[in-house]
Amino acid sequence: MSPRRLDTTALIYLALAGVVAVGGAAVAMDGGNLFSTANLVDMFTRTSLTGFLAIGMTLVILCRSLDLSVGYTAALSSLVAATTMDGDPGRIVLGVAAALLVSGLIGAAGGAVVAFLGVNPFIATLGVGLIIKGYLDTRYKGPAGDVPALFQQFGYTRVAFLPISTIVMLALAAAGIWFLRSTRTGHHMYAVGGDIDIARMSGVRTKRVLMAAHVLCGMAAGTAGLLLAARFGTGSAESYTNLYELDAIAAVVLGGTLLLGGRGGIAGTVAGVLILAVLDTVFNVMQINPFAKDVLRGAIIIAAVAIYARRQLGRTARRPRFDAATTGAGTGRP
Amino acid sequence: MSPSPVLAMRGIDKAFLGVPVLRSVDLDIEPGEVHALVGENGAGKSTLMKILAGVHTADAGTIELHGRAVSFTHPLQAQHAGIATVFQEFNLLPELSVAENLHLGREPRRRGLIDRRAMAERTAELLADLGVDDLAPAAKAGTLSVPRRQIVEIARAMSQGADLICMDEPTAALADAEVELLYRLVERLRDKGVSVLYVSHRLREIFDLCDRITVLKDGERVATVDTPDITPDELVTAMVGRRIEAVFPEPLPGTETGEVRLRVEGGGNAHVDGIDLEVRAGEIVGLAGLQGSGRTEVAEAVFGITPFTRGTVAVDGAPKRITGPRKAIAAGLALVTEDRKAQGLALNQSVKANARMVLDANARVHSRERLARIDGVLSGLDLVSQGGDQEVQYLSGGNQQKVVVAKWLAAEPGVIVLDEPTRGIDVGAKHKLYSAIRSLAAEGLAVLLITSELIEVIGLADRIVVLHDGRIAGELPAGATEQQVMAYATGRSPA
Amino acid sequence: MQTTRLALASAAAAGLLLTVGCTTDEIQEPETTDEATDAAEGDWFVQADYEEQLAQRDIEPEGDPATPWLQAIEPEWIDTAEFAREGGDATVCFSNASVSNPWRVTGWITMQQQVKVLQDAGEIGEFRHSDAADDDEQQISDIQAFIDSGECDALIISPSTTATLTPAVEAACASGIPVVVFDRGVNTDCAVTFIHPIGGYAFGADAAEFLVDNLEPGSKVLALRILPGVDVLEHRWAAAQEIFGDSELEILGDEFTGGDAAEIKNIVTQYLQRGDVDGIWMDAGDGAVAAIEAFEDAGKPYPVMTGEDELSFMRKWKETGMTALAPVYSNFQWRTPVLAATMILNGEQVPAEWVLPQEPITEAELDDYLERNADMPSLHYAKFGGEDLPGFPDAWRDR
Amino acid sequence: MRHLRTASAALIGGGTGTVFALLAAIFIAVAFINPGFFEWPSLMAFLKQAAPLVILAAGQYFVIVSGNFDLSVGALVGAQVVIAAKLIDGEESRTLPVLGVMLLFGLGVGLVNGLITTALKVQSFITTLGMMLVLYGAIRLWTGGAPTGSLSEAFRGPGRRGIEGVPLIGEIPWAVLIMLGAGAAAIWLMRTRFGRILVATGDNDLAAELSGARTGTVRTVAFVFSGLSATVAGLLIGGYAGVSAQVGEGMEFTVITAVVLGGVVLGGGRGSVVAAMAGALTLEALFTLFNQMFLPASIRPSVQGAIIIAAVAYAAWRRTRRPVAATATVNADPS
Repeated sequence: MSPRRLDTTALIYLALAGVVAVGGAAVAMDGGNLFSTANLVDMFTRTSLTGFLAIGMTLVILCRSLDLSVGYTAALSSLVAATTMDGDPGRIVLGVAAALLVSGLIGAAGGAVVAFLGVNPFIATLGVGLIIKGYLDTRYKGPAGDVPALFQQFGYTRVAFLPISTIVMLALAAAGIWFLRSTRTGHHMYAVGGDIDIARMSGVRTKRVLMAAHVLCGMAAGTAGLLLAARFGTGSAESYTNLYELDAIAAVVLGGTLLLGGRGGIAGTVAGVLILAVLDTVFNVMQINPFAKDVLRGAIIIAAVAIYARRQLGRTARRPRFDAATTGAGTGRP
Repeated sequence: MSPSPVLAMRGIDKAFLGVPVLRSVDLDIEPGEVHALVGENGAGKSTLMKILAGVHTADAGTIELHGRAVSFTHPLQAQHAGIATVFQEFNLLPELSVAENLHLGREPRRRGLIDRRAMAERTAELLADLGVDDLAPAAKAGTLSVPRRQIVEIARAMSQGADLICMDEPTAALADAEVELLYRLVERLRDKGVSVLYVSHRLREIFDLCDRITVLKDGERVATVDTPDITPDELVTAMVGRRIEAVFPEPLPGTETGEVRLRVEGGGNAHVDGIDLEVRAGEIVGLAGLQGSGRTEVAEAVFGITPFTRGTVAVDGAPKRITGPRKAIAAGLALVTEDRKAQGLALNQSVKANARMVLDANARVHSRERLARIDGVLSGLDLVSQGGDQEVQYLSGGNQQKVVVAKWLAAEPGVIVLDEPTRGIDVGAKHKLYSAIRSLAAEGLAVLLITSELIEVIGLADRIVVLHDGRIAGELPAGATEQQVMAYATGRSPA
Repeated sequence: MQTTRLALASAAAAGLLLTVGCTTDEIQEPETTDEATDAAEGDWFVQADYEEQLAQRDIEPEGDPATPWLQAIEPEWIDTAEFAREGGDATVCFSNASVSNPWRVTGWITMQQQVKVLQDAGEIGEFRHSDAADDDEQQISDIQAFIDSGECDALIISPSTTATLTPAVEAACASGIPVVVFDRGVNTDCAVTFIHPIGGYAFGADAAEFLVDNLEPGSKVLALRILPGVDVLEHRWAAAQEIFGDSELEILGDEFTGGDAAEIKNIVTQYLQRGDVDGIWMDAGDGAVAAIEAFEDAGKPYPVMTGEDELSFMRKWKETGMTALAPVYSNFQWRTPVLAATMILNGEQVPAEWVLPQEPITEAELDDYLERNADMPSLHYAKFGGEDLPGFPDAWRDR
Repeated sequence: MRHLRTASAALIGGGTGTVFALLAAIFIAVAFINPGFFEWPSLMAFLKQAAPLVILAAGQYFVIVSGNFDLSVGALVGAQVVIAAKLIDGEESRTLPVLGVMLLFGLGVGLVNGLITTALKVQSFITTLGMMLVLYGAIRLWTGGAPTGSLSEAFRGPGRRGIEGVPLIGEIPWAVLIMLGAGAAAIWLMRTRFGRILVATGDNDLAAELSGARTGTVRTVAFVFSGLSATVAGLLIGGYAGVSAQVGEGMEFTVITAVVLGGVVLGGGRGSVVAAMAGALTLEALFTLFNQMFLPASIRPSVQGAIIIAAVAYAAWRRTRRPVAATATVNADPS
């Protein structure tokens, strides 16, 4: 939008280019080709799931909130979709609707606890996640439901090297960018995350905006659950064990969205997701030990954010006193 | 009185957790009038204003707008009803552009979507209408200077199409020249038939601008008068309930100007340059200048926040390299910062915890004796609180400022730099602070007083150093006139 | 502006691609097996499978007992000539669910050692593997990546979860390369061979029968389980419930422990505070020692107990002399898939379903197995079956 | 005496009352179901189980009150146990040197967390999330995927054994004594200049910095204490239950939950260390209650989640409606 935001987003895409270049070179030295169709497909496939989750997560983080329940929401959504569809292609629409409805409601529940009960989002959504986990463990003793082949296309079909799921994810990202820029609710997310008191004083219905972010985040997680169902051919409660929420948060932060809210956007998040996907593919192609992968991922996430932080420092140095003033205004009110 | 006031508040009561803050307050505002709301801090001005703005809801009483009863539970309702409020704290989002800030919560829409073109156009029109032509609608608020942010705030209030604009201490952060711009804005509003409720501690502005004055005291309305019918002295008396003979206390007997405690020679960094400064024990040196002239930057350089990169600093004759607050404190310096909430206090902590913060943080100045003396320091400043365990967030602005001063005095510094110590403080508290500054000098401290209120520098300082554009423009002795200071401050030589 | 342009660009790129061409990884309508239906209902107990597994325990497997990883119970040999490949040095790919527990770590080392032997023999050229860290979605991508690379001559899959990997395995089969599935199965028989020990029912039944046989009627038994929802583990418990249901043992409770030793000790300690526990049934050996220690620390007599062939448990068993059994989920099965893959690539017959023997370690065999594994770390599995591999013992000992 | 009074003031005031009420309610419920729980041996066993979490909560409190998170503690606890097992490898004589290595490692991890967060200005959530991944991977890389080696009897002593033959009580576990010692040290630390500056930093780091506080240093030290607490917790858990592959998994979320349950506000500047430790005790008591109630294992997370949300929401609600006694004077401007 403004020159500065462009800079940040540009920087992240530059980082992405760097990761692609370094990864490509490393793979090439290893005698492979990172840009072979197979590897490109792999890379893009890996973006879809984290992408859905991270797009939703971007919204809540922009509002200075957080959602640690998305992994559980996605798992539940996959089950709701698969059991509703029950192998009947005629029930696909119903299944999708049911999954999105349930995940939206979960988002709403988390959002309500955050917005109306004033519970810190970390705890609120961790709690919501635990509640879903208990339900999943009690109700479903493993995979359940049956996804018709037609809907499995969502997980397996691709156009050249772009999987349909990735295209849908990118479309959702574009919609999200448009939403943040062109709708009031979306635009107000920046205000709520920037300073909720100022936003409220300006007449922004902050609770409604927070709720919207959480509901949308829940529905994005629901979409991720649909993808899981399409990929698995069934619903799986076990998927919550994979800590998808942390992947999503890492992607959002890698994408330059401030964990404290108010700055960033979905364009950056997409780059963050891509960075993680490229790393995964590179690690896979190079047959990196799975434990070394964790080490590298952790180190790269920290390093990238440290680099952004450096830039952030440079920025604040140019206007050191205003931040102080706004922080004061934000925290000073009892 | 005209039969149909814009606003009629009747019998407004408000209590917080059982503590009454407003008691049966009445307020009438006529169309196109500038109405001053004055009173000491804690008198209930801000609360009344927040009730008007829909931030708080009154416990009892009625509010009528244009003769129609209204009640607000959300700021948006107040805005829709035509009441706009410019709060004391900056209410702009640094990450949003001027245009986005101006329209926050009321973005123009086309087919349900934000119409950014319309937003930019309206912003440009609005700023032009206010006579501001060098403010880009796309600029991020975070990149603007303080007065410009103030302008955006007022423009926002105007853009709401309000027929009543409430301004809470609009000039608190403005230097005198910028106040002129505000005067023009207010007069423009009056010309358009917009009413203004003007909350200020600055008597001069009240008498310059306002048509009528309502005085609050201890949550009750004392009087509403036409401005010509009252003198500044009478007004102050009405507010505090007693007559203040002279606004500025005389130096205390026994105050002696001693050795040079702080000396800066040729100090310079990215913001200021050529700073030569000397403050002696028992001396109050005023540092004057317009907003942006480098007043605060000098204080921050002396205190090592953004240290001098050129020149030398000596404290009590010994050269010091002050590269950070810790070094400054070890050298015996203290800095009461401009923004006490953001820079001075840990608001969730107790009075006592705040008062001992400097001692706790610096082993070099920490001692049991000094800790033991903190209670004395606090009571010496007339701090009104429920005791040392009360959290400072529940104190009034003046009392908060006393806690900040106490925290520095606890460390028994030799030099104290006061940056806008009276900002946002009521007249009574100001007077106590002036006395406190005098007694600091009497105790042999070297005081460097930074303030944007010329009258304070003139009334208190033994010498006045005037900055212009990051450099020292000139130095004036005590008894200088406002004109002389302004001349240096605006880069001219005094005649 | 930038962001919108970017979004537009991606949309345009997507549109362009649509015109370029459309590919779909083949999806076959899954053959709805009994298992799938049952899983969908969340009921883990299938009477027929249960009975079959219990019966298989008593069937003499074909093949040399010295190489149990090549034995098979009632094999139905199928012809693999269509996959025969000349010249050796095949590229074998392996999609591993994870190495997130000691059982899988042990097996993974064994497999790598077996691969080394086959590589030295010129059977296998390159051995590629991917690790999905227990993430089904990740493993689907891993499998796809192997297929898409077009460089795998054979694909071995150790599925992370039974039902969820089915579509991906079907896609792998459809790609025309021979697919070998082992450990957990999938709901399709498209793989050339599915290698597994007898199974979870047999494991759970071995353990439960041991408790029934060694405890007085009316004795109290505590069941410790790792996680809900994992089929191989659920089958163990389902079989145990079946057997306990017909016995006169009192089941105090079944608790999920996450395999965490501290959690196990907490739970057992709390049960012991409330009364005696005479027997412990576990669905896996992880943390079994902690359960035993809880009895020691509470000053209670040792229970009759079933764990697993994890050495820490077996050593504690030996040390305490308690009445115990180590049911086995044959770890040596990790050797079989690579051997099977080379057999298939050589056009040799393999069993369509390769059921490996699975026998618990009894007190009589305890000393023998402890001695054979004397150098091994405590989280090693006794029936790992790699003693004859050249890397033994260093590869398992010095990890 | 004065300490006692301050401690009791800390117990009642500051929005932390909720956790003590909750703890009492849980204990009453446990007493109803199983009166035997309050006999010394089972009470001691309970405290022994709770000790690692309580100690972790104290460590996490330092980090949280200074305005940060430490998500790496779970992985660090696991790493410490695995390091101990691998290095000791059953040799009694190695116990002490290995304890020294663990201590250095714990301090080192805390230091790195602290320095990355304060010097490189990386948000602690990300720093410690990254550290969690690094530790998880590195330790498995080092041991080839599953823990190897074994612990010595001496190492296991503190977590498993105790002083026997104490009249009335029977056995006092070392873990309980270590917990009390660590708790006392934490309380003492919060009363020192360091503790005060730590809270002030969490509340308003700019004000603290301008008052001469070394905010980066105290925050780093807070991380070091967290690393230290994870080391002690690792010693106790390893001692209590021996080495297993899953040690420490998920503990970071449990301990943060515990601290928040104690009324400590994420974001810093509010809450007491006593209440944080009480939060840990409450959570452990809750798990015990579940067990006593024979609540099906699978539904427990739901109940836990609901109780946590309710407790934190209640505390938040109370904060906005403070009792009159704790509010402003008439003179104070409530705006």
